[in-house]
Parts: sequence; C-alpha cells; structure tokens
Amino acid sequence: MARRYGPRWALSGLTLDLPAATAVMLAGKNGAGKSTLLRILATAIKPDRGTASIDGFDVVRDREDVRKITALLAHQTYLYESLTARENLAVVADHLRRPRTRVGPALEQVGLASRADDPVAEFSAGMRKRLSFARLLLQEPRLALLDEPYGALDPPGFDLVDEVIASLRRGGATVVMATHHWERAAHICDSAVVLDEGRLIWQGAAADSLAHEPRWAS
Amino acid sequence: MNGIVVGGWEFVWAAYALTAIALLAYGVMVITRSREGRRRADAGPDRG
Amino acid sequence: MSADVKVLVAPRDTTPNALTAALRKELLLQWRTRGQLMAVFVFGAAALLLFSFAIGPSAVALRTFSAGFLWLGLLLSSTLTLAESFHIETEHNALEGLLLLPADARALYYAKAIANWLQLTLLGAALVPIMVVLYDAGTSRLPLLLAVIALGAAGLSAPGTLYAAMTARLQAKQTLLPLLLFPLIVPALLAAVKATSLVILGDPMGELRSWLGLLAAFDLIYWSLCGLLYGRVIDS
Amino acid sequence: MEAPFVSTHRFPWVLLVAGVICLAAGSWLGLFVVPAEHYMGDVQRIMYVHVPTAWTWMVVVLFSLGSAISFLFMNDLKWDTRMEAGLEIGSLLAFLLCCQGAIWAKPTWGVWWDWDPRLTSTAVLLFAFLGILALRKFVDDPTRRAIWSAVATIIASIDLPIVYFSVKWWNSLHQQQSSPETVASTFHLPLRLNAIGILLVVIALLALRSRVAGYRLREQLAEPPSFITSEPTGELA
Repeated sequence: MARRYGPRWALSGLTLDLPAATAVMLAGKNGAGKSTLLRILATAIKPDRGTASIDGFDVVRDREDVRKITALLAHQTYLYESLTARENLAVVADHLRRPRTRVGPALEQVGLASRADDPVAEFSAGMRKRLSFARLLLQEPRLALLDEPYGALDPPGFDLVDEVIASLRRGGATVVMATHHWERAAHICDSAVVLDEGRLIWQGAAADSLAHEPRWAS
Repeated sequence: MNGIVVGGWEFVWAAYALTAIALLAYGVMVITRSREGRRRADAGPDRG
Repeated sequence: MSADVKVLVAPRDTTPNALTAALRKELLLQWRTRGQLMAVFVFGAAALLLFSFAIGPSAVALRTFSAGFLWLGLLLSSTLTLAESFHIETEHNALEGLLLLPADARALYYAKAIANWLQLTLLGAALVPIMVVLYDAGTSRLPLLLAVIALGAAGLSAPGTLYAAMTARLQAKQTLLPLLLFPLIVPALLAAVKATSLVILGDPMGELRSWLGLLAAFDLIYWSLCGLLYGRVIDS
Repeated sequence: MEAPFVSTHRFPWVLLVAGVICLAAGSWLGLFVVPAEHYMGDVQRIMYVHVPTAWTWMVVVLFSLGSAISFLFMNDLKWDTRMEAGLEIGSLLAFLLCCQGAIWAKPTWGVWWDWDPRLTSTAVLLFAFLGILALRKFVDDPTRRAIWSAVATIIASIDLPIVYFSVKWWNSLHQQQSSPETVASTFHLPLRLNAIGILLVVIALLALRSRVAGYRLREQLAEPPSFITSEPTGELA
C-alpha cells in the first residue's frame, strides 16, 4: 500500500497485521507516515498503490461499510466553532441516525458535562480534544483510529485517554494509536508497530519496544 | 440595413490578420512546449 | 477479526433521515451565525446605494434599472454568504468528519444548497425596501416579487454551493468563486432581472410567464446536475 | 492514478500542414476571387474566417465536454490532458470569434458589439472556460484538479444552450433581420475550404497541447521508488 503526496512518497510498501480487540501503538518520527496510514484506514484518503481492507471490507470499494465500523480522531477536531458542545454531538448523532440520548453520557465520560452548552469557540485545545473523543465514542466504532490522542491534553487528560481506550477495548473494539508518548502508550498497548520513512521497520509486543532502543527512539 | 457598405477592407484585413497571428503564435508556443517536454522526458525517464 | 463476532448496531428507526439531519444542522448553524448575515445585508444595501451614485439622482433612470441593481447587489452579496457557508465546514474539517460517519454526500449538498437558498431569499427580500426607497421602485404585487426573488436565489445557490465547496480550501477563493459562478448564472440573472422589472414596471405584453419559465428551467437543470456531481467534488 | 502515456506520433504535423494549405487557399478565394456580396460589400469577406472559426469552436467545446465526461467515468488522466487542451484552445477560438464579431459589427451596425445571441453566448463561455483554467492553476493535486475542472467543464458546457436562448429572448426586441450566416451558395467554396483548414489546424493543436499537458503530468507524478513490490497488500485487523 502506498500513498503519494506530489513527488514524495509518504507511505510505501507497508504490510501490516493488526489482530482484533487489541490496542496497537504506532510509533515513528514525524513524517514517518503514521497519519497517512490512519487516514487511509479511515477512508479519508485513498492509497495510490496497493490495497487495505478492514474486516474484509476494502477501504476503496467498500468505503461506506468501512466507515460504519471505524472512527478517526484526527489532527483536526471536526467540530463546528459556532455550535455548543452538546449541539456538535447532537449533529453527529443525527447523521449517525441514532437517538440523541447518548450525547449526555458521552459528554460526562470526557468530563465536559459542565461546559455542554458553551460554544466550542470558547474551548481550549484540550477541551476540544476531549470533545473530539466524545464524538468518537458516539460512533461506537469497531476500529478506533487515534492520531496523537495525547496531543494538547493535560495530565488528567492523559488518564482520560487511557480510560477511553480501555472502555473501547472492553466493548470489543480494536484501537490503533499513533503517538510520540511511546513510554506511556507502551503500558496500555498490546503490540507496537514502528514506521520510518513510510516503511515498516519493527513490529512486536509493546513491552519489547521499551526493552531495546530501536533506531527511531533516538 | 444601411444599404451597400462601401469599402471596409481595413476591417477585413484586421480580422484575417488577427486570426492568423493568434493561431500562429499559439501554434509556435505549443510546438516549442511539446518539444521541450519531450526533450525533458527523454532526458530523465528514471528520475523518480 | 473473526467472522463470528456479531456487530451490534443501534436501532435506527427513531431518527431523522439523512436530509433532515443535515438540514437541521444547516439551520442551526445559520441561526448561530445570523450576525454574519446581518453584515452581508448591510453590504448589499451599501452596494444599492453606490449604484444610485453611479447613475445619478434622476428618479426615472433609477426606477427603470432598479431590478438590475437589486439583482447585482444580491449577486455580489451571494459570493460572501456562499463562501462563508463553506468556511465553517472546512475550518476544522467538519465536512470530512461528517462524511466519515458516514453521511450521504448528496443529502449534505441539498441541505447546504437549501440553506444558502433560504439565506439568499431572505437577503433579497430584505433588500426590497432599500430598493423601493432609493429607486422609488415600489410594486403592489409584493408576493409575486418575492416569488421571483426566491426563484432567482435558487438559481444562484445550486451552482454557487457546488463552486463554494470546490474553492473553499484554495488560496484565491475570493476571486475564484465569482470567476466560476458569474459566467454560469448569466441566464438566471437575465431572467430574474427581466421578471423583476416586469413586476415593478408593469408587464404590458405578458412576458412574465416565459421569463419565470426560463428561470424555473435553469433552477431545475442545475439543482439536479449539481447534486449529481457534488459527490465527486468533495470526494477527491 | 496512473500518469498518462504521451504519444510521439507525427500525425499532428501532417494535419498542420494540410490545414494551413486549406486555409491559405480558402482565404485567397474569399479575399480576392469571390465577388463582393451585394448588400454587405467587401466587409462580408470576414465571414469566410468568422463562420469556420465558429464551427470549429463548437467542435472544440463538444470535445472538451466529451473529455470531461470520459474522465469522470474512466478516471484516466489522458482525458484530463485532452480536456485541458480543449479548454485552452476553446478559449483562444472564443476570443478570436469575439474579436472577429466586433470587427464585423463596427462597419455593419456602427457599434462594436451588437448582442447577437451566438456571439454573446461565445463570450459568456469564454469567461467560463477562463474561470476553469484559473481554477486549474490553483489546485495542485492532479486528481482533484482533474475532477474539479471536469465537473466545471460539464456545468459550463451545458449552460451554453441556455445562455443562447436567454440572450435570444432578452435581445429579441431589436433583432436584426439578416444574421451573419445567411451566405449565398456561390460563396460556399471558400467557406468550406477554410472550415476544413481551421479544423485540421485545431485538431493538430489539440493533439500537441494535450501532449504538453501529458508531459507536465508525468513530471508531477513521480514514479514509485524501486523497492515497491508490484501489489503490496495490507491485511489489517
């Protein structure tokens, strides 16, 4: 599978196996292709070469089916500034064609119940990230794709991320997390995959990734 | 209609000249570009 | 993922269909950003004022061209509202967020086009009193005038929404949107201006019906064609 | 999406030469041999270049529309290069038509622009095509640029007949009796010769211009690095 950005190859020649209901850490330097991989899995972008499939659904041909079972926490928040936190989630619930009853609990789960009716324009980066998490939880994905989940969060926020990942896994979902906080992530993930220059250079149990110093850690 | 239009050759020449010049200029531009493109393509096919 | 794991999908009966969900969002967004619509209205009114300065104080001239000024003012304002309608979608990539849920692209298009149409019709109606005062262009057939404004606004919002989606992320979007939109809506502009002036200045030869027919045909063609092509535009 | 194959066949040169010969012959006949038209006098000779240009322009617009539709269905960038050629040459021909029309209108009606429905529609489509060419300049990703400009080309081309009819009605109050196309039969030879001539020239230009676009695309779409296996697959989750 490969994805091209103009003349530069962001992700090329990658073969990857992610077992079900596990948490996988995706590590690698900036520009290693982590985000590109997540966006291809989430069907946000199409691979230029090769194929990828989730649960047997091809990310290009069966895009709608893949989208039904995946959820992406992207760099961008996917939120509407002028709407309140509750309204943002209500919009998502409507488009998921599900009742809005899940909006309240999702807000509580990410600790935004007190700010539910304030417009997102007044939110800090950390609170927006929490709201994005709530948005992801609403989708009840079978495959959660998290791009830098710890980004812009405060220490209590880190605990929230671990909690959310744990609750996703309890629900039987698989979590793929691209992150630079690999010491912390290694503790809660089962396996780890390391990318460099768009190519897979190491794969194994998350604990092992801490043991020896792979080249990318420097 | 204002009867027989007398003369007007300058307008005729203007129309023909403009068309000829425009097509010629565009043709030259396209031909040079396509030659240059081909030369660059032959020069570095393996550049990737 | 082993095949025997059953996927528990929540019940979907008590929920809106794709179009109403998208429409609900659009109307909510428009209510929340109504301040911007006010600003665009002031812009349109200022444009109408400038037109009268350009022509001069002769009441007769102003009155005969009042329909043209109204539509020019609305056309110039429309590029602002259309561009803004997609700025809120691309600001934090909310549109991609919806598409990944998944949400149906065609429903999103028609909801946005309808919202833009409502906004433009509202804008046009709000500019009518300005026109009546500045150009002494009153009419006893106000409902007919509003109908013409609504039809003309529909002709602007269908292609306008599509081109706003295309140019939303480009740097030169302020120039590209009008550059792409204005040549396209010439028939709608001709028909709308003609119909409006027939309503204001009287319709001795009963031409209004044929102009409204042309406007309706234009709307029909572009509301269906743009809906068809929208998926490809935001998909890439 | 695959970079398009660029042919290096020599047929455009043959067409170019043949076209120029026809144009020369047709123009020579139209300018010197054929008698002046009874009402219009010598000014009418502009028709021998204006009418063929108009016919060829129509062909180029249909070619662009066809290329745009083909690209949307087949996703093959070679159609995108052809559409780009069609858009550019279509704009050139439209511009020429407007100039010729103005040059013809001045001595005939005393004004540079007489709002003839055909000519006005050409001018409107000229601005539409220029807008699409501008759009192509601002979109970097080749796939997105191809899809967006194909969509815009389809929308603009379908608008052409609507513009024609709306201008025709709009302008019907002071419609002139004779339209520039009423040409007596004895004048057909220069007309046909020029028509064939300009058509051949334009086809050659289209072929060459789409090759230029093809070369540019090949440079922009770098080939994947050598170590890529032919069809890597990623079985995930």
